[in-house]
Amino acid sequence: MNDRIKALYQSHILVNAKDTSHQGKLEDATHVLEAYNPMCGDQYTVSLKIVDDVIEKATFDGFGCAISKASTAVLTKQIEGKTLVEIKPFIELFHELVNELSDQSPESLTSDEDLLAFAAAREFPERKVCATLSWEELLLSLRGSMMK
Amino acid sequence: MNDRIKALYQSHILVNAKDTSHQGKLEDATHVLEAYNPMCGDQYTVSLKIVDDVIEKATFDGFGCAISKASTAVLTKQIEGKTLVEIKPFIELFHELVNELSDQSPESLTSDEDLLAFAAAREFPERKVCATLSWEELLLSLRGSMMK
Amino acid sequence: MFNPETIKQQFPIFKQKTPLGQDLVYLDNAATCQKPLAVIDRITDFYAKEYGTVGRSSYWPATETTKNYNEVRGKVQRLLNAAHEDEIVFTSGTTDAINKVANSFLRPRLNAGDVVIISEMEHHANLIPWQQICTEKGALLKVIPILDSGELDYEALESLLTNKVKLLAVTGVSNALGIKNDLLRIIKAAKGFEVPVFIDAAQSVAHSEIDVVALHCDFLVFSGHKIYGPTGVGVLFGKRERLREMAPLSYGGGIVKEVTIEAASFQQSPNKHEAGTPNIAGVIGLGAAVDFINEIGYAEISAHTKAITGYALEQLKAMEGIQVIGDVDDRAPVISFVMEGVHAHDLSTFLNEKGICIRAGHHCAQPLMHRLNLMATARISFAIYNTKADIDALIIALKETQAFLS
Amino acid sequence: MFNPETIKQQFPIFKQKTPLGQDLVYLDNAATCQKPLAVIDRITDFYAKEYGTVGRSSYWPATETTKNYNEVRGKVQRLLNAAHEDEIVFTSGTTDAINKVANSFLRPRLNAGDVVIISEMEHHANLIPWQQICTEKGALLKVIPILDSGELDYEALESLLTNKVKLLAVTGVSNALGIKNDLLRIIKAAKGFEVPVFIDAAQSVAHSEIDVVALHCDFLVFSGHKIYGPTGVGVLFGKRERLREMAPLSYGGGIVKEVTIEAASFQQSPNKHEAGTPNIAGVIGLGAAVDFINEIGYAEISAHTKAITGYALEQLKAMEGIQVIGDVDDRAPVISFVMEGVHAHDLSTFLNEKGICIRAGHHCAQPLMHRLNLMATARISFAIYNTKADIDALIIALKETQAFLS
Ligand SMILES: Cc1ncc(COP(=O)(O)O)c(C=O)c1O
Ligand SMILES: Cc1ncc(COP(=O)(O)O)c(C=O)c1O
Repeated sequence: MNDRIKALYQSHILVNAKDTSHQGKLEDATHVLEAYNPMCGDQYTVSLKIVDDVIEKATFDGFGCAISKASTAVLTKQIEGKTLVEIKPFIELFHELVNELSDQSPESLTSDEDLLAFAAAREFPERKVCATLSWEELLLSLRGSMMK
Repeated sequence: MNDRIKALYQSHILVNAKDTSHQGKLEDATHVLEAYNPMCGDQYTVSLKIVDDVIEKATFDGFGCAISKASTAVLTKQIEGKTLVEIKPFIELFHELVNELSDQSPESLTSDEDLLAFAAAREFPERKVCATLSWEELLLSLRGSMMK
Repeated sequence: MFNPETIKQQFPIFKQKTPLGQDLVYLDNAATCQKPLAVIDRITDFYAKEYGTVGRSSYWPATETTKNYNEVRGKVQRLLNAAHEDEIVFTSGTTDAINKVANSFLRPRLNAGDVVIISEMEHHANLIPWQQICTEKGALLKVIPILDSGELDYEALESLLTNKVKLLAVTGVSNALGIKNDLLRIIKAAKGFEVPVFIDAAQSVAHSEIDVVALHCDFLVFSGHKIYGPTGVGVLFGKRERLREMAPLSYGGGIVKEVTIEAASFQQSPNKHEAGTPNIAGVIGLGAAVDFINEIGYAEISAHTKAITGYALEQLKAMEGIQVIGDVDDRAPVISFVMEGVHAHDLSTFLNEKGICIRAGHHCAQPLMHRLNLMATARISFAIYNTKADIDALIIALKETQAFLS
Repeated sequence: MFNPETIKQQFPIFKQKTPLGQDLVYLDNAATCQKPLAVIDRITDFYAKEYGTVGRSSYWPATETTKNYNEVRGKVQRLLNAAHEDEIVFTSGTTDAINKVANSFLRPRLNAGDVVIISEMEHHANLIPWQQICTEKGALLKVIPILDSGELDYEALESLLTNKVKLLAVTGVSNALGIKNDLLRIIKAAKGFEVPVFIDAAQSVAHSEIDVVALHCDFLVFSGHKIYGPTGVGVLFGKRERLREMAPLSYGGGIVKEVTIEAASFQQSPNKHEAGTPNIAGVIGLGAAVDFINEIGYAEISAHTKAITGYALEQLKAMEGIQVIGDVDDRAPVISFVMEGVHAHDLSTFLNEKGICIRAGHHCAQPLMHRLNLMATARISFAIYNTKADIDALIIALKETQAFLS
């Protein structure tokens, strides 16, 4: 295996893809999102429990490639405890991290290793959509009804 | 003007294209054919008076290029007096005369100069359709109801 | 400085003689244009070095192909000044685009008694698709008539507009006569009745700048092969909301979200409208054609073809027995004429002996020809590589033909 | 003697390394095939030396182009063993051909309560166009189910056939699994009820001889780009009487007899069905692709791809954690498999690092995947230039990926 591909699938991503700590459905979910990529069939259901504009709990269910699974796992882990206002810049940061056209180095954006791992997607623009699948869906929901 | 094109438009064709002797409609026509080339818009009405399977009179009306006009004029002139049985091989001879793939020399097919003039169309396959327009229509009619 | 001779050198076909040993004088550009080396090479390189499919792969060369394919969308967007990249859909040509909009936009929106407006000078491609759906639905196809000059009767248009009109489809330029239509005026009138407007720009894009935002048209279509690009590719511009509300232009792979035997749901435009494997090489070659146009610039292109057209008109009008069809001050680089006593087809055959290519016939505009009482005309049309020398050769050959035939 | 290495040398893309410095191992031939030099050169020569439009001109190069274009019709006729040249219509691809037959043949003949039959293994292109028209008309789309082996349930087909069935559309080969259908059996059953049969031969023509007379099908379609030809061109074979009785596939120039604002009358097929400027370079390139196939011959082609397929199956089945989908003795050169614990998309990204191109996903056959309870598979598919060395490289890379990812 060469370095490029090792970087993409470095242990953080493989570990997160197998991390089941945030898998499942929330009985008391206030919001349920469907993230779906029709091109490849990857599909995740993200359950959120939002109380007073704070995401108290987040879990996911579904299937897809290692990248989309890991990124959904990281998303659900890291948004817990954040307010709705905090989430938008957080998602934008993630998008910047995987954006192959960005002029900002990944390290200047974050020092969180779970997030940094996805910066390798800059080398694989066709997989960016895997990395951002659930993040994008959450952003769309924020723009839509969720913020009201 | 080069020889190729001179041959195509040699005096026989130009003269026949301007020959009005068989132009017009027959008052006592027994059959009226419409020869039409949708690609270029050439259109002739050929009127025939057929009595006892003999073409007693043939005239035409319409417009089109010099080749189609001359060939229609020659057709109407030469079929007068022929029986329906004689016409089919006559039309086939004409087709052979203008067929660029024919292995028979024009001179071996006929010595009639009005007909021979069209052999130059062998050099201009895209104009063959002009030369055979009315002839083809007559052949179709023979195959159809006319022979019965 | 702009020099058509150096431009001509970029088109390989002019490097050789015709089979009869003549220089090629190509004057049928309204039918299709010759291709510059840059376009030919782009296609060759694509097939020889980086060929792959688009849209659904994570391997080279398909990733490279997908990137290049989508870049052309951006190029076309900028060429037409469209507001969004997703307003550009690739089709296989103008005819294809018109048929698809007729099926997918007009058919479900047209009811008995409704009206579709076209003009009397339309190419059959911008007439029959609408006509057939009107017949199917019991709707009326109404026509903006032309004046004797060949120009549209704009006042008549105003009297045709009502709330019953579901579409107005009109060409930017008459392919048969070279008449330019006042699209701004037409579209403004149509918008007064909220009528969607469809522009056939097949004869426009090669020669003049187009701005779909300024025009405010709902749809605009053209073909790659008439703008120095490959065959088998065309463009449909559609306003974002139009493309979103329409059913897919055709159905197949690459456009769906979910499919069961019972039903299918679709992605958003432009994906939604590009079912199946597109003409990838065609789109990539089209990108090279757009680059070619941009490198010269519309200012130069328009000025040059206008100058050639003016020169040709002058020469033709100075000849006896030649009648130019259509009486307008400003025309696109397309001229139709008749030579007294000589049928256009015979003329074309004669000119071919001199290496000169012209078009003869009804130019797929039978209703227009009928209106003008013409059976066939000879048509010459110009592109960026035509020179005054081409016109001089034409005029000499016309005179010779006249002497011989008439 | 047949030698895939010398064949490979005829395909320029294999002369270079991938951007990552690997030899290209192209195993996505069911999506699209690479192009031999003969095809690329033919297209280049066409554009550079003899480019013109087709069908209505009396000047060189258009006369030459028209001749060459129509010669390809004869080549395709012979390739399919069609009875008449006018049974061959050029389209812009398989998807395009299916949509057009759906619009122009099926739509006017389908009434509420009628039935259209397809199979459970169809590509979306041979499903959604029929589905949408069934929905529009209140007709029923019924499905020949598959058995667990992946094969069609031919007995179930027999129970679906009634006098209400207006069309049966089925693929020759499943693009997702490589399963071959017994077309003779299907068509014979359909003919018992006088049901017109439409064959999607997109996955068939590259690898095996087709004889439309022996098959007795009414329609058969395929794409040029999957048989070593250019993008943007496809073929619709239709029985003469079918093509004659159908409305034009689309409307525009070159297909009409007479046109007024009110109505249009049309020429006979094939002209009638080829409105507008076709993909001329595409058709001419397709002719070169047919020549390429004929030069090697179907006997060699079938034998070679069969051997490679057998070898690949053997190697795959010998691996732990690999499950080949579909359990049949004889398959087309297409194999779908899943690797335990590794998603097909990740696998494809890994293999790309080795220069190996495979397809991952649902292969535009969602109902089939659903039936098989699969979300995505990895698919490899072979062409005449693939070698055992390609398979060996694949197997090594699969093992490495497995070690790293699962
Ligand atoms: C069985 C089958 N049908 C139809 C198609 C669609 O072909 P195209 O994309 O060339 O229109 C394909 C190829 O993707 C196929 O494999
Ligand atoms: C005004 C106009 N519309 C439509 C068309 C049809 O274009 P295409 O044949 O490329 O589909 C043409 C060209 O022939 C044209 O000149």
